[in-house]
Amino acid sequence: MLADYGLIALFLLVAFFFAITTLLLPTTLRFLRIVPKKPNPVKTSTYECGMQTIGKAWVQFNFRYYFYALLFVILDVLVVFLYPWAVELRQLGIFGFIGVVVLILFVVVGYIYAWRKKVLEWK
Amino acid sequence: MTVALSGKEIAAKLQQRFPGSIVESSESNLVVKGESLLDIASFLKTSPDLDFDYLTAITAVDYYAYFEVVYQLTSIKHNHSLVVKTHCYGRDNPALPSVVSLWRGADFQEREIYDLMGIRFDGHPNMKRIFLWEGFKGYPLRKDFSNGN
Amino acid sequence: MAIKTEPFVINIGPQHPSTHGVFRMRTTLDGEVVVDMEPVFGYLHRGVEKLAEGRSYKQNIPLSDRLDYISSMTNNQAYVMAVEKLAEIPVPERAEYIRVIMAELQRIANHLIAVGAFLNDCGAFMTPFLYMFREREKIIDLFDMVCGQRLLYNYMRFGGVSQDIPEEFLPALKTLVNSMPGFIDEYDQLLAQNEILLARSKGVGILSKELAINISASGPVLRASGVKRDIRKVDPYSVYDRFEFDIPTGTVGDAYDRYWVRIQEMRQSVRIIKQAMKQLPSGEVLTEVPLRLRPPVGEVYGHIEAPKGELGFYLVSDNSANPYRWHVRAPSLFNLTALRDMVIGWKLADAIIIFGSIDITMGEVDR
Amino acid sequence: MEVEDITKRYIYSAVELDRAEGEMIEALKAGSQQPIPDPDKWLEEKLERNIILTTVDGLLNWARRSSLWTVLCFPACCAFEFIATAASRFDISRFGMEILRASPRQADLMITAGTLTRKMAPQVRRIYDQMAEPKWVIAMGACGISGGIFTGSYNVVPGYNRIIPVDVYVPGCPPRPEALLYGIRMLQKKISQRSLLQEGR
Repeated sequence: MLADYGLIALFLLVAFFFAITTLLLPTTLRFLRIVPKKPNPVKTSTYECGMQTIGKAWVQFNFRYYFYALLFVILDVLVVFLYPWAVELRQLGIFGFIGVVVLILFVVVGYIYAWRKKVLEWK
Repeated sequence: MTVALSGKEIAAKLQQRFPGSIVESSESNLVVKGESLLDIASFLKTSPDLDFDYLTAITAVDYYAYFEVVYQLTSIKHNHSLVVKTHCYGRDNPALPSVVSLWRGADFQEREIYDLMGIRFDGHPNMKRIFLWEGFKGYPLRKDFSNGN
Repeated sequence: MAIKTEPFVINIGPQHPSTHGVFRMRTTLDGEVVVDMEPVFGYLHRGVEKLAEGRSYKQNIPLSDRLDYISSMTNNQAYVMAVEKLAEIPVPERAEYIRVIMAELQRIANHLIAVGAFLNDCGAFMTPFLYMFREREKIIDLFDMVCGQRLLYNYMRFGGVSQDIPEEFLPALKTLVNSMPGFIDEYDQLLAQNEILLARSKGVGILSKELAINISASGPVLRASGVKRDIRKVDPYSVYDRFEFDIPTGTVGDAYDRYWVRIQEMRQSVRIIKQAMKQLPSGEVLTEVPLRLRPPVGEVYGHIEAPKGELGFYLVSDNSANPYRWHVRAPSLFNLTALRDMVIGWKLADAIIIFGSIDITMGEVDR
Repeated sequence: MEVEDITKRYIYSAVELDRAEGEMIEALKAGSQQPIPDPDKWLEEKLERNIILTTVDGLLNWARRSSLWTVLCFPACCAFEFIATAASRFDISRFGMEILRASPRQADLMITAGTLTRKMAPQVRRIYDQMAEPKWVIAMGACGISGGIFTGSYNVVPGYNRIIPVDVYVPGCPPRPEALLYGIRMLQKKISQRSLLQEGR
């Protein structure tokens, strides 16, 4: 039984080291002077089809972009809970099924409310 | 076959409506005074039997003594065409009335003539250089333009 | 209550994958919707008209090639016919027919790139473009066989064409002409009823009939708005009055109509080439013209139906070896006049499609 | 119909922007009278390299030369000869150059396909500066080398090497796809002689 947790630990270890190496690789290569590093002010400025940017981009956007992101996060979190449930469908039986239906019900009520408020139309 | 209307015929028609505005008229084209260009053009565009609703091209030619601006007009319905010219004197600040209000196709053409030849068009909504950059000295297509390259 | 939003300015600038060259749009966006757009030209302004005044008439033929560098055969034809009209140079029959065949082949090649680039902007990244480039390579092989160059042909001279077509040209042309309708049907099946293309281009960027005439648009852009005007029919030049072909015109004038008109025009061009091949007379292809041609004093405006629209040359000659004035009536510059009206109110992605459906070449816009 | 004055409409002042760009163009025009020397002098330096470095050099050079991604710098006619080279017949992806990157950030080769005009020069210089090191430039076509058929014009920069250092010149107007592929092969030969020791990196 305990061995199973060992596998998870191994998996975590591999994930952690993979993340660290990918993050540190550019800096080490630059330190070893394999990859050239020549910063200059024009290089670090934003690229906009070869022109200098006009005005500022930190402007007040329409709310609907933010709302879509919000809606996505809610539904995505829901999906995260469905995965473990879907894997163990047999063992959980009818009790697990009812639990998931209730979970989905909460989210769908909010979704229908947003739908009826016509917030999803892309004005 | 696009019939090229003779300048004389149109000049006769225009003479009594716009007295004194026709400078000369020959078989192939019609030269009008700069001041009366706009109302002659609107007459040519609106009168039903002429109905020049399609401005094919505007060109400016530098003849040292004067600038000649050539308007090629076409009528899609009657399928006939006419060449109307104006002479524009003065080399430092030549100006002509703009025909953008009649044909929007003249918008970029007039800006190009201003950019390369230096003729200003009064009444043009966006009279600035189209190809060259602000601060370019001189007008390249003039005959006396020294090549600054 | 409407939430206050601020517009911001973005450069769809000179170096952009979908501006078909170096054209720049200073667009003011409110979120994703285009609020305003200012076109900026001049990034490829090479001063061709000034250079042409310093060179002899024959030296200007290569200059005319580089105006609309996707369809340089029709540039040659327009310039050469204008000078022939000015200097009254007769052109033998066989040369006229060869010019018609070359011009129609060039029209197919140009529409292939126009439709391919338009679909590239619609999001079908590179697939239709590479399909259509396969056909364009076949047409380029034919041009290569005739005049040795792949892109800028410099093939036509005053009074005819520079050299006669080799023997293996006609069989190769026959195979291309027989297989071309099959390829065009292949594109049509793939694209005409494709929901994505319909959804993205039906009703997008509508150019009304009156506005199209008012901005003196020409070519597929004008015909897509419902105006039946094609210089080959309205003012037949060369031997175009001996062929019968029809002019496809759209109804609404949206991006889909412009796409549809170009596909139909390719079919008509194949029809014309077939008729021209049948009626091709024999005989020499070039009348002798002095190298330093000095046309009589006077001016001329010769225009043809180039693939992008009415391409005209306004020449003024003062009986010297160099033209006094050499002006090009570029169809692409006129077709762009209403771009601002067609683009406002649409999203940024639709603005790219509207611009792509107009099909311009910057060499001809900026000269 | 009434024509409203366009200049008062934009949220930015178009006239100021044009004037600012104009000054940039004039400054670069003044500054670019002499051609920039080609970055080739390191080719002559004889570098003593030990065993470890040669293998690292060999690996790096092989990796860099067989996946050159080009940035779109497509002003004019040579662009369509370059697209023909990139299309399926003269397949450029045999050399690992499959992808044409629109942004200079992900590109390490700039093939300048077209005539360089004064108005476009600051933009090309800016795109070149924004490319990541190590970067190379192929000047494609007669216009890229010396202004080509348009040399005498008031608005044409006679050659890209006035603005950016050029590694390989491919003559032709437009050069045939085979000529461009030969130019790319020569650039790959040049890359394969690079070494970590040289000071230019």
